Amino acid sequence: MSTHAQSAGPVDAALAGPAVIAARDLRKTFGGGSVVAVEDANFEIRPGEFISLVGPSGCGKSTLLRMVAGLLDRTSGSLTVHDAEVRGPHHSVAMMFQKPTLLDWRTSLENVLLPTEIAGRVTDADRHRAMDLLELAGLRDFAFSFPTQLSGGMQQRVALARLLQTGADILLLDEPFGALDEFTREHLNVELMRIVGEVNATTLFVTHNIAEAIFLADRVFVMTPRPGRIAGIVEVPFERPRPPSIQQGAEFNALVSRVRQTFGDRG
Amino acid sequence: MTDSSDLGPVPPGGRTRGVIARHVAILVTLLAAWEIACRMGWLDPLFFPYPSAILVGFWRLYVTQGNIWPHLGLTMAEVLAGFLAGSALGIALAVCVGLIDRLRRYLKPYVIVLEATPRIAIGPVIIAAFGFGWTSKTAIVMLVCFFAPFVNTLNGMVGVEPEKVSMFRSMGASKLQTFRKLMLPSALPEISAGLRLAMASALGGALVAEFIASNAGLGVLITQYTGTLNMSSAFVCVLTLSALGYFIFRSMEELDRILVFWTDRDRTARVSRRRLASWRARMGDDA
Amino acid sequence: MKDHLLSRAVPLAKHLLVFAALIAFWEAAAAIGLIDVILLPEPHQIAASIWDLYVENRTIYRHFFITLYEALGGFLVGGALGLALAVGSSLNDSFRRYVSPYAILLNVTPGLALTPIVIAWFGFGYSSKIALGAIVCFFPVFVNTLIALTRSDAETLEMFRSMGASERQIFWKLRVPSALPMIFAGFKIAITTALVGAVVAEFSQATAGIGVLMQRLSFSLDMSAAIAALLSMSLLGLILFTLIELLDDRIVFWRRAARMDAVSRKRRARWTGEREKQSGKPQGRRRST
Amino acid sequence: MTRFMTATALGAILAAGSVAAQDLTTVNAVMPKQRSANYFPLIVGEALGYFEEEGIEVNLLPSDTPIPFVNFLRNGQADIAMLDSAEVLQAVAAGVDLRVVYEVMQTAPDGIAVSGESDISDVEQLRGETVGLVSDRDRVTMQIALDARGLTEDDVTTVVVGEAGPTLAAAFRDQTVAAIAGSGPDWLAIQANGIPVSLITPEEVSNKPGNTFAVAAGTLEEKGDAIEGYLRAWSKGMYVATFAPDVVAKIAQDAVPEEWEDPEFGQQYLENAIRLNVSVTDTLGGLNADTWESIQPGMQKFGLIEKQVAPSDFLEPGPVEAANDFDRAEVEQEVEAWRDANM
Repeated sequence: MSTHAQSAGPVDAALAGPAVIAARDLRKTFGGGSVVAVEDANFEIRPGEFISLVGPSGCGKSTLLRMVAGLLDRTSGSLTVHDAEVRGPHHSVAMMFQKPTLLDWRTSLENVLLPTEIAGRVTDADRHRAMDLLELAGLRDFAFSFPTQLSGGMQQRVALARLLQTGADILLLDEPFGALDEFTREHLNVELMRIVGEVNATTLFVTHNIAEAIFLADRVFVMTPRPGRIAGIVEVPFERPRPPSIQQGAEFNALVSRVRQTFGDRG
Repeated sequence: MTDSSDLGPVPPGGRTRGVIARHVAILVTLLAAWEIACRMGWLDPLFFPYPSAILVGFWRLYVTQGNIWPHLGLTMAEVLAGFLAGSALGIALAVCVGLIDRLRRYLKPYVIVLEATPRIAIGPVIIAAFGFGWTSKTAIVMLVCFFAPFVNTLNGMVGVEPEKVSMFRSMGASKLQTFRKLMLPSALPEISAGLRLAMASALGGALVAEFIASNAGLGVLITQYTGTLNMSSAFVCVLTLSALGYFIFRSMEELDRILVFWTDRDRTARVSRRRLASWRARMGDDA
Repeated sequence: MKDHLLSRAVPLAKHLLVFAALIAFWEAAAAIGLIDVILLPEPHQIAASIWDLYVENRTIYRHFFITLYEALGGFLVGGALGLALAVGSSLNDSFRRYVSPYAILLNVTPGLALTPIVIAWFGFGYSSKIALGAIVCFFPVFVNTLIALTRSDAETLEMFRSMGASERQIFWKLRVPSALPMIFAGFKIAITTALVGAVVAEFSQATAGIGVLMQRLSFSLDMSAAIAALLSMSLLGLILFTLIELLDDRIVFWRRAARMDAVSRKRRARWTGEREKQSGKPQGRRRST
Repeated sequence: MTRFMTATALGAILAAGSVAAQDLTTVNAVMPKQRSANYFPLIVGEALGYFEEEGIEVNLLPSDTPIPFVNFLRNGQADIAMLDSAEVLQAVAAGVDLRVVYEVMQTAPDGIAVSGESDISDVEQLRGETVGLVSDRDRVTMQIALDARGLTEDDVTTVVVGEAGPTLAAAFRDQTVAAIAGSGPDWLAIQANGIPVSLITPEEVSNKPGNTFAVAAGTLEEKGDAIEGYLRAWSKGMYVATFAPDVVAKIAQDAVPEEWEDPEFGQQYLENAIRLNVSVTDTLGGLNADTWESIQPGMQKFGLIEKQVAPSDFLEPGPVEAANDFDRAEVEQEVEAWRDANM
């Protein structure tokens, strides 16, 4: 098992490279322009960076994420991934949803192997890799269980393993643990941090929980609704991975207040 | 006929000896009551032959005369062929319609109208169009078997969770891959239910077709026997149909259990164990 | 508003266009001999026959309403029986165990084979058609109701028990409402089945009804009129189905957003109305004193 | 076991339609019912090889559809059809180029029947009663019968009772209707079952052609020989019954065992069928132009046909002649030989 490597580099190292994702004056409207979902989004995300998108419901977080995934077209502006304009789903980007979206008729392992199947033939190496990812997600004993036999948290971990199986270096997570209870959620957040650190992926994480956003991210994009725009960006100075206890510190609380304030400024 | 896959949770004490004995007792009582009612003249022998006469009729039609076999075989062949062709067509068309939004929109009104029409009334027209041969009978069964799989497949395909479709798109899956790996399996429980419905009505369809125009088949035998007022033999045919229907019904249930194993806890566990075993056989004791 | 109308008119126009194209194709196929016009008359002939049946001679109405009556009657009787037996079975385990095998047996026996017996019992009038309709539409209602009544959400059930609800209260306030959608699904299958039952009975023995009309017309070599009668059967099926769907919409309103809004508005209006009445009372008294 | 095997093989043959012998011309004959003692000339002709001798084989198309048989003649699915006189006249009046070539059941006309225990002995007594019709098509029979006694349809109540055996039988036995309008074959089985039936058919009704064989005019040109062969074989089968009913019984028993589960019933049923089938004219299946002429005014009066047509327009006597052109002594000898071999 090669997956228990030491954690990935600190924030500064990640920030050193060129932008993996870049948006210029990005704008998205629905209903023929009557609803502005995202307006004037400008940002650059560097390799290995973990970004949280935080904001209330309907502020355009998911829309932004879906545009990066290539699932939605933008109305105007520019959006590049690896210096190429996004024109549809891209193999270097993978997405995970609030629901586990597992296929009931496949075992955990077969679910994890789905992206490989879609990309082409499945080799034994792929199978071993999938098994390793399940191990990474702590589900080795459940590799041959079907989704209906798993708890909600376990299902999301399978979905997470599947996300990594895509081999994408950009991971988009749309409130992945939103439907889970607090304990499971915190546990999975720690796991997520460990895992994305190990594979050194660039991550965009959507949530409406401020503490969660700060706990996970290198930078927090604070979004406000109507029209959806990025109201401010809060840098998180802690090294990853971080212990959950960090959330009790005064510095952490100060960050929470700053994020709150950013909302307040706009509202 | 309807899908009666199960009649709610099984009452406790499923199949103990006592329950079976009581079932038999009830059946025997019913038969005895029938026999007595016949002998006392409460039931009209023109319509209700003695149960004992029916029993003798079974022996006659199946053993001493053996004349029911070719008819039974023919009816079963019509049912099977019509069912296979009709449901295959229904599923195939539903797949086309399900994949092409525009087709679905414009086809919908016609499907609704056809669905509302008693299919049996179309039977004579089909005989006229396809002639008197085996094809026309099969065509009628096909027609009867077409709708349930069609409607259910379509519903199942359209009802796939949008998140899952997005997930497939985000993985860069082609339309064909999305269909094969997501839509079709997602629709399987509903397709299976549709197939059960179709199979149930296939028997009725074959019977009608044979009533209308045929030289052989259980429907013909029934007409012949009722026409000559030989009611005990006619009842043998009807009860044969019931048994056939029951058998078909049970086998479709079994098929459903195999096809959509993941809806049943025990079956899922079994399949899971089997997959583990085959992985071990293939990849070594890695798991 | 104009936009709204336009957005509805355009798809309708497209539908009509598709329909017209189909008809034109049919006419053309008949004209060049692809379709045997003896068996499948051209659309314009069918249209003429429809005009004749509905407007000129008005022969259809009597038969139409007779079949409607038979199908509805069959549905009501079969549906009521199915409901009653399902409720009985859901309340009593041994009843369910010992009765349901016979219900299944009845279901798997093609109802058509029972026609002579049914006619023998119920005679040559409408009642035998209603009876056959009832027999064939009994089962969908029975099965759906039974399954729906016996499957209740375990947590909600516990919630009711924790509130000290009696079995009767649980039945009326939980089991019945939560079973309604599925019961209606059964009704929808049953209503068209009842029509089939009535028509089949008419085919084998009847003096009037659409089934009879169809036979009579096709026997007098008038295939276009026979097809017009067949289309009337479709119309009848549609009417019956829509009827149940409307009821479904009314009663199981919480399944459709639009209906839910309407009911919610109505209840609010009633609530505010009652409040006004209550607050109006003392006012009135004051005035009177 | 062998019985099962042969039965299965028979089923297979039936299922495959008629692909058995390639060199035989297939004559597609559409008739109301399956093989039965009711059509004993057919099963006798088949058993004794009369059809084969003519180089033809019969593909019986039993049809209970509401689609008139004439349509099957027109679209070529059937070569020859068994029609009643009303169907013939309606089709001819509608402009179908139809030829009546043979009168199959001359003594099987439509009629009015009552229970053997009924007090009613004449149509006159039906005023104010309920009259059953076997099918809607028998309405005209009733109308003509009532007309003969100065009654109209308004003087009675009518109800269609349907063709299903037990229903009709019960109607007779229990006298739920005072009388029933139908045709001979309808009460064949009922009589054979020991339920007494008596006929009160007025002469105006009984004096008309029964079931006929009709073909499309074009078929006569294309397949004339086969049609003549078919009618000749049919005539021979019919002729056998006049001198060897026991042989016919044996053949019927083998061909349609379902009708002989109660041998007494089978015998009765066959005897009635023989009575209906065997021609009363000197020539077997002979056509009677006068009767065809005389029934039309009544039919027109009750709207069954819109206009009258000349019998010469559709009666084609040629084939009847050919059908009677066989050596009767030879048939007798063959039957004797068959009896020796099989009975």
